[in-house]
Parts: sequence; C-alpha cells; structure tokens
Amino acid sequence: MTRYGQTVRGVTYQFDGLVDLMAKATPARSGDELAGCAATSDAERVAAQLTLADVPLQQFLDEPLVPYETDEVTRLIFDSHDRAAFQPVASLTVGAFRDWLLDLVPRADSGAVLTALAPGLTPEMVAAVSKLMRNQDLIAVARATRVTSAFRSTIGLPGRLATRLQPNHPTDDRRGIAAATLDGLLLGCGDAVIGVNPAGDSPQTCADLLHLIDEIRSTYEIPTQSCVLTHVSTTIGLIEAGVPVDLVFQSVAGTQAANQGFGVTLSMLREGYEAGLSLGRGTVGQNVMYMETGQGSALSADAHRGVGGRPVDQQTLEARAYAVCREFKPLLVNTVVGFIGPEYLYDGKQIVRAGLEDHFCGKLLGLPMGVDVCYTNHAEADQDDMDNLLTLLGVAGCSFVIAVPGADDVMLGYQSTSFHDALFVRQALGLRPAPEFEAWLEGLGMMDGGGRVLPVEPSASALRSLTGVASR
Amino acid sequence: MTRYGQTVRGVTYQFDGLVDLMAKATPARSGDELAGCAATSDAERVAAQLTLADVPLQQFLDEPLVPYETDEVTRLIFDSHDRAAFQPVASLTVGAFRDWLLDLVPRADSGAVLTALAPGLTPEMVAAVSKLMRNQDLIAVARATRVTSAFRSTIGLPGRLATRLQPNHPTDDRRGIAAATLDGLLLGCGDAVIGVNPAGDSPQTCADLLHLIDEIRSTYEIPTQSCVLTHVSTTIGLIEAGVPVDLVFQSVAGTQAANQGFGVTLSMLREGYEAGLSLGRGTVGQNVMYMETGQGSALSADAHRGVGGRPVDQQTLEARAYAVCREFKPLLVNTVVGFIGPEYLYDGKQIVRAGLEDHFCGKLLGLPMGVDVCYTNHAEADQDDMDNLLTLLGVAGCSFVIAVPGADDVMLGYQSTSFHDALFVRQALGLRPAPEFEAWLEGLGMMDGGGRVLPVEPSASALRSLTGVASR
Amino acid sequence: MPTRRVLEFRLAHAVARDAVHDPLDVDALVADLDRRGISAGPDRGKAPASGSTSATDESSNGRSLGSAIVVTSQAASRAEYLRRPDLGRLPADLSAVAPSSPADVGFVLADGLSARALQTHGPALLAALIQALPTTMTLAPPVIATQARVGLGDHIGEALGVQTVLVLIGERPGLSVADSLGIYLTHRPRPGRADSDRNCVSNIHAPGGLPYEVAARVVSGLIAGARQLGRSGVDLKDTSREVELATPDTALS
Amino acid sequence: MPTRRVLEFRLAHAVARDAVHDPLDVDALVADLDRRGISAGPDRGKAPASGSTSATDESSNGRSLGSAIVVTSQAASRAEYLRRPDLGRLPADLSAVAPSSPADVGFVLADGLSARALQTHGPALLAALIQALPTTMTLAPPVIATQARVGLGDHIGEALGVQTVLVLIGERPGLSVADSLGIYLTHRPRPGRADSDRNCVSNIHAPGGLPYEVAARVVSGLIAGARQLGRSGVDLKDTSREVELATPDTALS
Ligand code: B12
Ligand code: B12
Repeated sequence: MTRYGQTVRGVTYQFDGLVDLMAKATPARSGDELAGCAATSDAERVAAQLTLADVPLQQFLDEPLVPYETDEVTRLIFDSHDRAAFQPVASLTVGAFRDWLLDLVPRADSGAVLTALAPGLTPEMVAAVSKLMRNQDLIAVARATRVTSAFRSTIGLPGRLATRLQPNHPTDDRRGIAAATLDGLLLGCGDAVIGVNPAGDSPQTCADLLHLIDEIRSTYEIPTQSCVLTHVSTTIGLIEAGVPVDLVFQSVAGTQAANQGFGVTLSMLREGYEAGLSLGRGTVGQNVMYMETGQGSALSADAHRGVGGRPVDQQTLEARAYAVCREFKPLLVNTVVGFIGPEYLYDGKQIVRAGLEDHFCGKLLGLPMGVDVCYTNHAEADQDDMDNLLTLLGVAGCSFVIAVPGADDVMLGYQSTSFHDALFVRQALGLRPAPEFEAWLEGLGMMDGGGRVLPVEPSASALRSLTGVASR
Repeated sequence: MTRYGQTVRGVTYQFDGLVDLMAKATPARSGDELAGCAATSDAERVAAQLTLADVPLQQFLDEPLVPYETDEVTRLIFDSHDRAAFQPVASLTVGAFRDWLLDLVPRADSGAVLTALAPGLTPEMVAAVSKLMRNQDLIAVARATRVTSAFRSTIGLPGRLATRLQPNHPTDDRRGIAAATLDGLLLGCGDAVIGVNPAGDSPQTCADLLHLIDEIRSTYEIPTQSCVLTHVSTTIGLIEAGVPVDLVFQSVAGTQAANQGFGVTLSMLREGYEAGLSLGRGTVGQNVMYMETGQGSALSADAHRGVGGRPVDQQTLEARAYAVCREFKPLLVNTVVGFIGPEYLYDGKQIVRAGLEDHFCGKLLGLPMGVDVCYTNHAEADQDDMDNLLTLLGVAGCSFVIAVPGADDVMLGYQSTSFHDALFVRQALGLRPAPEFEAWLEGLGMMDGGGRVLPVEPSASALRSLTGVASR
Repeated sequence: MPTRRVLEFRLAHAVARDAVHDPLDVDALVADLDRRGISAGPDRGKAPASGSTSATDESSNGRSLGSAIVVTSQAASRAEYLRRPDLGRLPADLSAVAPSSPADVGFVLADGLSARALQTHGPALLAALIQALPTTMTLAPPVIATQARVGLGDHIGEALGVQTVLVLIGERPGLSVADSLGIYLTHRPRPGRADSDRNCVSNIHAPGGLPYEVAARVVSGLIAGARQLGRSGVDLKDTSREVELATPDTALS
Repeated sequence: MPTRRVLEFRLAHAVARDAVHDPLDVDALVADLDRRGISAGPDRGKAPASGSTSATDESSNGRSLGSAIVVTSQAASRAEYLRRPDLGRLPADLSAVAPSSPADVGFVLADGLSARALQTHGPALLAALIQALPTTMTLAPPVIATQARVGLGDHIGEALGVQTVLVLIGERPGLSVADSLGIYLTHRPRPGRADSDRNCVSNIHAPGGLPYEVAARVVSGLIAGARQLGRSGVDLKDTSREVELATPDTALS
C-alpha cells in the first residue's frame, strides 16, 4: 500500500494508502467518526487535503480503494472506465483537477466538455476533488454540467427544476394517496415522477398502487411517470404479471456487500433494468430506472470496508453508488441526504455539505441528480437548514427535489420539502417544471406564461374527479 | 405592562410584555442567552411565536419596547412614523402580516407596494414578523423589495450586486492600500465604495487615506465613492478642514445608550450628515452616509435594556439601529453580521440566520442593505458557511457585499468575502455591478458584454500606474 | 405556507424531538404485560422455567409467555445511542437470557427511536401476535430491550435459541405520528444477519396506522412462509393478500 | 481561488482557532518582565510596597515597576470566556491589587483573545511604553490579567488608584496575524466606563504591524492629552502627527 505523508508547520502526518488519505481529507461528519476513519484534528484534515491535492488522478486507476477481486462495484468501475474520455485530465493531480474545473466553468462550452469527460471519471476521482472544494465550488461546477434524461418528461434541462410527488400513506390508503397526488399536481408538482413508497411489502399492494397512479396519469394525460418504490425483485415480478410499471426502483450503495445487505446484486439490477426497458412505455425517452442513495448506508450495513479491511469514508462510498446507478442509465437518481439520521450526518451543517457534495459528484459522473432535502427528528436540523440547502441546490442546477404534503412524510417519519417549498425555489430562481409537464399545466390553465402556478380551487379544477378515482 | 400568555399542549407559558415576548420568540442565538432573555426550550419558543402571531401590529405603536422618555431612538421611531403609509396593514396581526407579505411577493407590483409601505413600518414590527419567518420567507420578501440609493454609482437595482472594496492595512500603509485597491478593481470590485478602516485614529492619517483614494478615483474617473471609516466626529473635522470626503461613516446601534457607547448622538449624526451633504460631491445622487450595524453591539455595551429594565433581544435592537440609519438617507447600510464573535452569534447556523434577518429587516424598512458575510476565528464557522450565506443573500437581492483581498482582513482580524467570492456569486446568479461602474469596466476592456470580468494582467491594465500613486 | 401552519409545524417538531429522548418506563411496561397475562410473576430479569406456554388470560389467547426479561444494549445513554448505532446492536449482558426448551418464536420489545411507541402499542400488539400465531407454535418469554437497535434481536434470538425472532421496535418519531411501531422478523437469528435476511411490517399504530390485528396476521403469514422457505428476507414476500395482478379492481372505466 | 490558496487558508484557519485557545504562560511572562527589569522579585501576587519607580535596568528606561500582580476574571474556562464576556470584565478577586501611593499610570497585561500576542509582544511593548512616558510620571506595578476583557481594566485601574490605566490586550487572532496587541487607554478608570470613554491603539505586532516605539509615542501623547482634557475617549484625538489638512502630501499632479 502506498504511504502518503505531509509535514505541516513542523508536524508530520502519515496516511496509510488512499483509503486512509481520502477519509482524513473529508470535511467533518459524524459517520466517519463512527467508522473511526475521520481526521482527529482540523490540522490533520488540512494536511490530508494538502497531500491529496498532489495525488495524480491516475493513482485512482492504479490503487483501488475497495478490492477488485472481491467487490463487483469496483470491477464495474474499472472495467467500464473510458480511457479516451479521461485523456483531457489524465495528467492532472487532484488539486490541479479542481483548478481545471473552476477555470472551465465560465467558458461557453463547459457543459459539453463536462459531458464528454464524465465517462472518463471514476467515483473516487470525483469524491477526491470534492473533498478539496468549498461549497461555492461544488455549486459552480455542478451548475456548469449538462445532464438530461427522459421518459414521458425530460429531466435536467437548464432553467428547469422537476419534482417527485411523494404521496406516501401509512396504510397505503388509495384515497389518501389520490388526495395528496391531487394537491401536488395542483401546485405544479410531479413532473419527475409520482412515486409512492408502499408501507406494506405485499406485491398486491404494490400492484394496486401502480394501477391507481397509472389511471390518474392516463386519464388526465399527465406527461409524467409513476413508480412504486418497492424492492426490485418485487417489481420484476409485477412486470412479469403485466402490471403497468413505468420506472423500476431500487436503493443502491457503494459496495457489493452493502448492496447485498439491500438484497441486490448488479445482475439483479440488470434484470430489473431490462424488464423495465422491455415494456417500452416511455414516450420522449427510455430511461427506466429510479435509484436512491445516501451517505451512511454502507456503514449502517457494516459493509464499508476497503483494502486491508480499512473503513472507507462514507462520501467516497456514496460516489461509488453513483457508478452503480450510471450503469443503468437512470431517469432519476435521488440522494436522500438527511434521511437516516445523526449517526451519519449530525446536523444541518453536515447535511447541507453532504447534499452539495452528492449533487456535485453525481452530476460530474453524468447522472440526473436530485436531492431529497430532508432531516429526521433525531438530527440537529430544522426547516431553516432545509431552506438553505434547497436554495443552494436550486442555484447549483439540481435536477429535481421531493415534494411531500406539508413537508411531513407521515409514513417514513421524516421531513422533506413541501409543494410550497418547490414553488418557493422555482419562483425565487426563475426555474420552471419539465417542458412537457409545463405545457400540460398551461393547457389546463394551471400555470401562466411566466411559469407561475395559478391558484385553483380543487373543486373547479379539471382534475376535480381525481379524488373520485380512488374511491371507485 | 401587557401580559401575554399561551397554553400549548397543556402547558401555559406567560410573557411579560412585548419585550419578553419578542425575546422568547427569537430563533436561538447565543447573545440572547448571554442577556438572559432567550426562551429556555423549543416549546417555549414556539409558544411565544404563536402568541406573537396574534399580536396586532398596532400594539407596537401602543407599547414601546424601550421607553420613549429616556431613549431618543424610540422618540425617532415614534415621531417619524407615517400613519398613512401604515394604513394597508394597520388592522393586521403579526402573523397575518407575514401572510400578507408572502401573498404579495408574486405580484408584479410588490416592489412598489413595499416601497410605499416602508415609512409606515417600525423596526419592532419588522423584527416581530421576521421572528415568525423561515429563511425562505426572509429571502422571498427581501427579494421583492426595491430600494435604490445613489452617489456616483447607483446601488440596489434589480439584477445588480455591488461590492465595497475594503483594502485595510495594519499600519495604514499607502502602498499596501493602493495595491489591494488595484487588485479589487481589476476583479470588478469597488462599485459600492472604496472604503478603508484606518488602523490608527489620527485625523491626519484619515486625511492622507482620503486623498489617496480620491486621487485614484478621479485620475481613472471611476464612478464610485471613497470612505475612511473613522468616527463621525473625526470626519466632521476633516470636512471642515477641506479634505475630500465622499461618504460620512458611523457605526450605530439600536438604543440611545448604545450609541453613546459609540460616542454618538442623533444630533451628532445629523451634523455629520449635513456636513457631507454640504459638499455636494455626488453626481447621480446625494446619499452621503455609510452606516454599519450588527447584532450584539448594544448588549456588548450593556445598553440593551428596555421598559422595566428588561433585556431586549439583540435582533430587535438591530432592527432599531435601522431606524437610526433611515433618518439619514444612507447610500449604504452594512450589517457586519459575524464580526464581533460567538458570544452573540455562536456558529455558522446563527450567523446565516442573522444575516438573512438583518437583510430582510433593513430592506423592509426601506434601506439599501448590504451584508458583511463574515466570521471570526473564535466562532464555530468556516468558509462553507460563508459560501452558503453569500449565495442565499445573492438570491435575496442583497445590495452589496464586502470584498477583501483573499477574504482575510489583515487589520480587523476576521474573514469576510473575497474579490473571487464576489465574482462567484455574480456569475452563479447572473448579477452585475452597479450600472455606472459596469460601463466604466467595459470602457476599459475589463468586462465583456455578458457581465463577465475578463482576466487582465495588472501590468497591461489601464490602471497600471495606480500602484505608483501611493509611492509618490 | 400560512403562519399558523408554519408554527404548528415547529411545535410538532419540538414534540417529536422530545419523543426521541423520552425513556422507556420498564416497570410500567412489565406491569402492562402482566396485567394482560402475557408475562407473569415478579421474577423479572430471570430466565423462565420453560419457553412453552400456559393458559392464563384471554387477551393473549390464554397464553402466558413467562416472566419478561430485561436487557440493555451497550449504548450507555440516549446521546450515545443516537451517535453509536453499533453499540445499540450489541447486548451489554445476556446472562439473563438463557435457552431452555427451544421455542419456535421469540419476542423482543425494543424502545428503538420511540420508547413511547413501545409503551403505547407494544403490549396490545404482542397480545394480537400471540392470538394470531397457531397454538402449535411454542413461544419464548418476552425480552424487553432498551437503547436497542433492530440488530440486537439477533443476539437475543440466538441466546433464546428460537427459530424466529420478532423485534417490535419504536420507529423514529415523525412530525404527525411519534408513536409508530415496526416489527422486524428474522428467521434463524444470529449475529451477522444482514437486513436483507429480515422482513419488516411497519407503521403499526392506532389510529391511522396499520391495526394490530392486521400486522399480526401478516407476521403470522411471514413466519409460516419463512419456515417453509427455510429463511426470511428478500426472497420472502408478504402474500397475505391474494395477488390478482392481471385484473386490477381499480379500473377507472 | 486556486487549490493551494484554498488549502493554505484552511490551514491558517486551524492555526488561528488554536491561537484563541492557547493559554497564557504566566510564569514565563513574569520571568520575561523580571529579566527586563520591569518587574522584580518573587513576591508575585502580593501588592508592591510602592507604586513609584526605582532604577534597575536599561530596557525599561531604568524603571522597575515593582512585582507583577496576577489577577483573573470571573470566567472560569476558555469556553466560558468566549461565551460570557460579561464575566471576562469582572475580577474574580482584587485583594492582591492594593493602592498605596496613587500612581499616574497603571498597566494591565491582559490575554484577551490571543495570549500568544501578549506573551510575544507584551514585555517589549511595556518596556517601550515606560521609556516613552515622561520620567515625571509615577507608574503602578504591572497587573497580569487572564481570561480578561478590556473592561476588566476599569476595576483594576480603580483598585490601583491610578489616573490612567493602559490595558495591553491580545486582539482576536486573524488568519495571517495571530499575535496582535491592542492598547486601550482609560482616563480615571472605574467600573461603568463606556468604550466611548477610552482610546485605542491597535495592530501592534512585529513584523508588519505598528512598531512598539510608535505605539508608545502615540499613547504617551494621548495620556498627555487626556490629562489636559480631563478625560479620554471620543473627544480626544491622536495628534501625534501634525494635521496639515489643506496641503496634502499626496497630490498626484
Ligand atoms: C431508516 C430506514 C432505512 C435505512 C436503514 C439504515 C439505518 N441505519 O437506519 C435505509 C435508507 C438504508 C433503508 C433502506 C431500505 N428500506 Co427502509 N426504512 C427506514 C425507515 C424510514 C425507518 C426505520 C426505523 O426507524 N427503524 C427503527 C430503528 C430504531 O432501527 P435501526 O436498528 O436503527 O434501523 C434498522 C432498520 O431500520 C432496518 N431497515 C430499514 N429499512 C428496512 C427495510 C427492510 C425490508 C428491513 C428488513 C429492514 C430495514 O435497517 C436498519 C439497520 O439495521 C423505515 C420506515 C419506518 N417508518 O420505520 C423504512 C422501511 C423499514 N424501509 C423499507 C424498505 C422497503 C427499504 C428498502 C428495501 C428499499 C429498497 N427497495 O431498497 C431498503 C433496503 C433495506 C434492507 N433490506 O436493507 C420499508 C419496508 C417495507 C416493508 N414492509 O417491508 C419501510 C417500512 C419504508 C417503506 N415503506 O418504504 N431504510
Ligand atoms: C470587535 C471590535 C469592535 C466591536 C466591539 C464589541 C465587542 N464586543 O467586541 C464593535 C463592532 C462594536 C466595534 C465598534 C467600534 N470600533 Co472597533 N474593533 C473591534 C476589533 C475588530 C477587535 C477588538 C478586539 O479584539 N478586542 C480585544 C478583546 C479581547 O477585547 P474585548 O473586551 O472583548 O472588546 C472590547 C474592545 O474591542 C472595545 N472596542 C472595540 N472597538 C473599539 C474602538 C475604540 C475606539 C475603543 C476605545 C474601544 C473599542 O469594545 C469591546 C467591548 O468593550 C478591533 C480591531 C482589532 N484588530 O483589534 C476594532 C477597533 C478597535 N475598533 C475601532 C473603531 C474605530 C470602532 C468604532 C469607533 C467605529 C465607529 N466609527 O463607530 C466603533 C465604536 C467603538 C466604541 N467607542 O464603542 C478601531 C479603533 C481605531 C483606533 N485606533 O482608535 C479598531 C482598531 C478597528 C479599526 N481600525 O477600524 N469594534
């Protein structure tokens, strides 16, 4: 293992291989402290960053952080790496790569350059450069990327911000879900996906919910897609049984072991991906996967170790999860950033930082990144922190955010962004919904030409019969 | 004294008059804990907010927080209150006022309505409504206000963000100050003011610095104004002695006693204001005052008490300082938000919140608010927090920010925003400098039509002789 | 959002944050179990003579499980529990949990992130479970676990020597519901089990959540399925409702 | 900003944060003062026999001020000091500070927000002050104050019974300079003085800051001015440089 070292103001710091160096260079967060891999002082952290700045990007191709032999995510990363795309930055160190990115930002062709570069980057390179970046750098570079995906609506166009309508219910009650869906649609939400997490695990419940959303969608010709966020194995069964599945969902993580903890393998994901593709239900595109990630899930499953059994920091593992996503050309990737709890991201500051990192890393790797701007009641965070992160992500060009009635997910037990929050950020930054969805809203008189959602009485809306759907 | 009370989930909370109610309703911050007036639990804080939401705005005209008899700031507030302008909201409670403001935001005439309303609002009303607001509300409403001021450049136009160039030096060295000024101008900074805090207190030093900046400005015909931030009494003397003074500076606070701690009274400020006006040096406007404020300064001077000797919360006192500013039609008001230290704003979260509050309150009162996005080394904050606040303020339509070489003020011992930070936020949000200054930059080939500052070699610039000025 | 809703949200947030920190009242919980005849006797903390059942009370289907055993995790305080989930998965001391005649099913009553949820719904849910399980199944005495994470059940289940362990655990408090219980089912529990080896029934609370009886029926089906399949986890699906995928009952037209 | 500068900034931030927390080494400071002949003798903590001066050493203009007195504020720890400036302004115990023959000028050597600044520059600056002050002025023994704010000098000055108190205090550490001293001058010090009643000379450090001798000269002028005016503060201006406002020496043309 390569040993790295740095003497800073008379003190010499040593780092055992890239795994250790990356962990020590990470901005402070509780998950890395829990894993025992965090820097023990600010000075050690800066020393690691100074050292990391001098590591050539090529080193990440020579020194895997998680063993190639035992981890299929590593094999995916290495085997799919595009050398030609990597060329423009092949000779740079991590520090020089940061400067290169920031110099690129103001250029008119920055979007195209970054799109071409993405297949040449590995998650570890992207994680490494993010560790050297300030929040403003993460915003500026993410903003310059151009990533689009499409199914019935197009996600990721500049000046647009889509939303996942998330009408969850503790007993999967059809009426409750339909009512929440109506509320969201009336406020211009749902252009990324109308996606329900089923409280129950029964395939029949999932099928019922898929039928419900599909009928709402097709009756009102809403240019969006549906999803029931059950385990991929369940969705595969539903597709086989002829249930109308738009998007295939799965949570993924950055190591083979963590994915196994979720009950998935790459081949199971490929099976789900191909099953989804086989239905050919997309109109403007065929990106059929919806994937969720979040810092801390590998550590939570005790599946966070790399070479030599050393703990890998959670932000690097999160970026590796994006390599899993990238393989399946997703419509949506959602980092559920503050979802698990304070053991991984302690407070608002850590959640905000992680949200910006995740969004940056995913976008640089070429993914249609959304962020669930959220927190739990056991974390040290509140709505003000969420307002900050939501606004910052809007500036950073985030592809989509979550929209939950009243910001309160009554089934998952956490607070995300509300329909009104989505309106706020769209209005404050002049962002508009996905173009197909925007045209639909305008057609129904629900949005004016300036991109403003008009106040509509639910009873007067063309969607008024929607709540009736569920009770039939 | 009016007693207020609220029963929340079975517990009854009592508040002794508006002073107590306002303090308890304030989002958590260390300064109010230091003063002993903060809520002792989240539940008590929410109870106070619920109670405050039901208080009529009129109550603030009936129940002064700081006695009228003994405090000239209170007298200023009450005597200058414009009843006619107050009419549109005269019947509202604080909670309904918040809703009224948020309903107004999307309307095309919101700017004009808020401008007309400003003279009808007192600092206490504005502070009260801010306490009920989330960060996103503070951003949305501030963004809707329209406040402009002018001297040689125009401050506060929509889509513009000006900067104070702050080339401070620990020994007031002319060459160092000129070099920093050149650096800033080359990066498009300085349109709000080129303003130096003199390290020394000698009137001669101040005069020298004023001559220096004035010569730079007039030689290169820069459409901006100069300022040396010495005590107003010193500036008055300098004006009498014929020194070229553009802006008259003074730090102010929200009580008569706190201003006395700063060695100023309203009449002294008026004297300074009139002395500044008498010179008639402005070209596009005659706003001659530059004033600075910041939460905590009254408490720091043990001058933070209101009726019954009760401590008034620092945010309300800060808003009262804006009443002092408003009287003198300033060109610039700068809340130096994280400047003093952790005893008033403990960490990044509190600094960000306070920055948004101050900006909101000032704008609603009709002031050309800028924010010094900053922190000290004894506070729990870092550059990431500043990136967040700077970006949020950019979205909120902040009039100007500070620009210090390398973000490091070597004389005042704190970190503010750098020239590059200003470039970042302008670029990320498409904001441009003050129009007169922008034309000047374009004329010298330092900025392209798209509002981007072009890289110029200092030696090749038209300003190259600038550093020579100082050594002569 | 209107002012009133913003402030109600803040209040709910304050209450939910408190719920995370409320401790479990173990004595009250034991008394409640005793009252329902689920557990019996004062020899709390000691292993029962037998894991098998004996008739006492109706609410638990006439089956008493013996005296409740109380264990705690290695997380010493609530603050530590929140930052060290690894310690919440490790028992401090399992000596009180001794296997005797190995039972089919064991129950762990865990505070998790909402002691209030366990306090409010634990006994009634346990009673419903006992009633829903076939009388042929042998049941171990209930184990009350504090500062507990789901994974702690693997240790307890192994120590009890049960075939299947059910962890009834307080889910993290939400804004509108701060007392929701989840049941995590692990077949052949032992340390090292992954979450993919378990099944989950969630959002059990009244009113508004999954009713106790429905949850108990689903769990009973899952236990049967696990015994047949030889394992729990991802491969085991809840088929308590018949799957009639081709002809949905939700057709609009 | 280029990567290198961003990281150097972070490093400087870490160092500056440490500087806030570095404690004052009182023994080393006293030893330094003794070595320079400014203070003398081991009876530290006791009040000197007399506030007047006696010849011993050149570096302090041949004047020893007597033994240094050490006091501390009511802030018990650095953490408390940072959050409770009110306690930093109140003395824990002033019994060691006894007035005898009332002196003209007293000196408080205060750690403030940078003990390092006082440690590094305090003794040399004090020596420069002693040298700059007219020999006709009587000087009180130096008081070393820890966890101190500027306002603590009012109590000390009153207890010493001096006409004018000079507080030499560590300014908050900046990114590039973590050891800057400020002098706050208060004429007729007593509790309740406002900052408008004081004058300040700031940014004293070497290299790059105000040289000791220049600072001492300015202070000496201010003391003379304060004695003439009968007060210090806003009305008292530093006129150490002649004001020639009408004919600036900076003309461009
Ligand atoms: C937090 C959480 C997660 C976290 C768990 C990590 C962690 N450290 O907490 C993450 C984000 C990783 C996660 C992942 C998944 N989850 Co989950 N999760 C939750 C949630 C919101 C809270 C759980 C809780 O409070 N537990 C109590 C505390 C005290 O226990 P703990 O020991 O700290 O946490 C453990 C359990 O939460 C467990 N766990 C979490 N989710 C799941 C899901 C299943 C099926 C199992 C067996 C265990 C399990 O993992 C944790 C670590 O061991 C619940 C919803 C709810 N209201 O409870 C859903 C919930 C339990 N999860 C659910 C699902 C479906 C999943 C996924 C299968 C989604 C997917 N398609 O990939 C994955 C994979 C789970 C797995 N097999 O590992 C469903 C289960 C539905 C059902 N009846 O089976 C729930 C009810 C939410 C929902 N309706 O969508 N989840
Ligand atoms: C913090 C600070 C403030 C804070 C003080 C509040 C606080 N709680 O700290 C605020 C923002 C209120 C402030 C206000 C002003 N300040 Co100031 N301030 C500073 C700063 C940056 C740090 C001081 C420090 O570290 N002190 C050490 C700690 C340990 O002491 P403390 O007891 O905690 O703090 C006390 C002193 O700082 C004192 N104080 C602060 N500023 C001033 C200014 C003067 C003239 C006096 C006598 C005392 C004083 O007030 C504090 C509370 O008692 C210094 C610059 C520096 N590098 O030191 C400038 C500095 C001392 N301030 C300066 C000035 C000019 C002012 C103002 C007069 C500006 C104006 N025109 O209104 C006002 C009013 C001061 C007054 N008379 O009350 C100048 C003094 C120049 C000079 N040689 O006289 C300095 C050097 C900065 C500068 N060059 O512009 N200031």
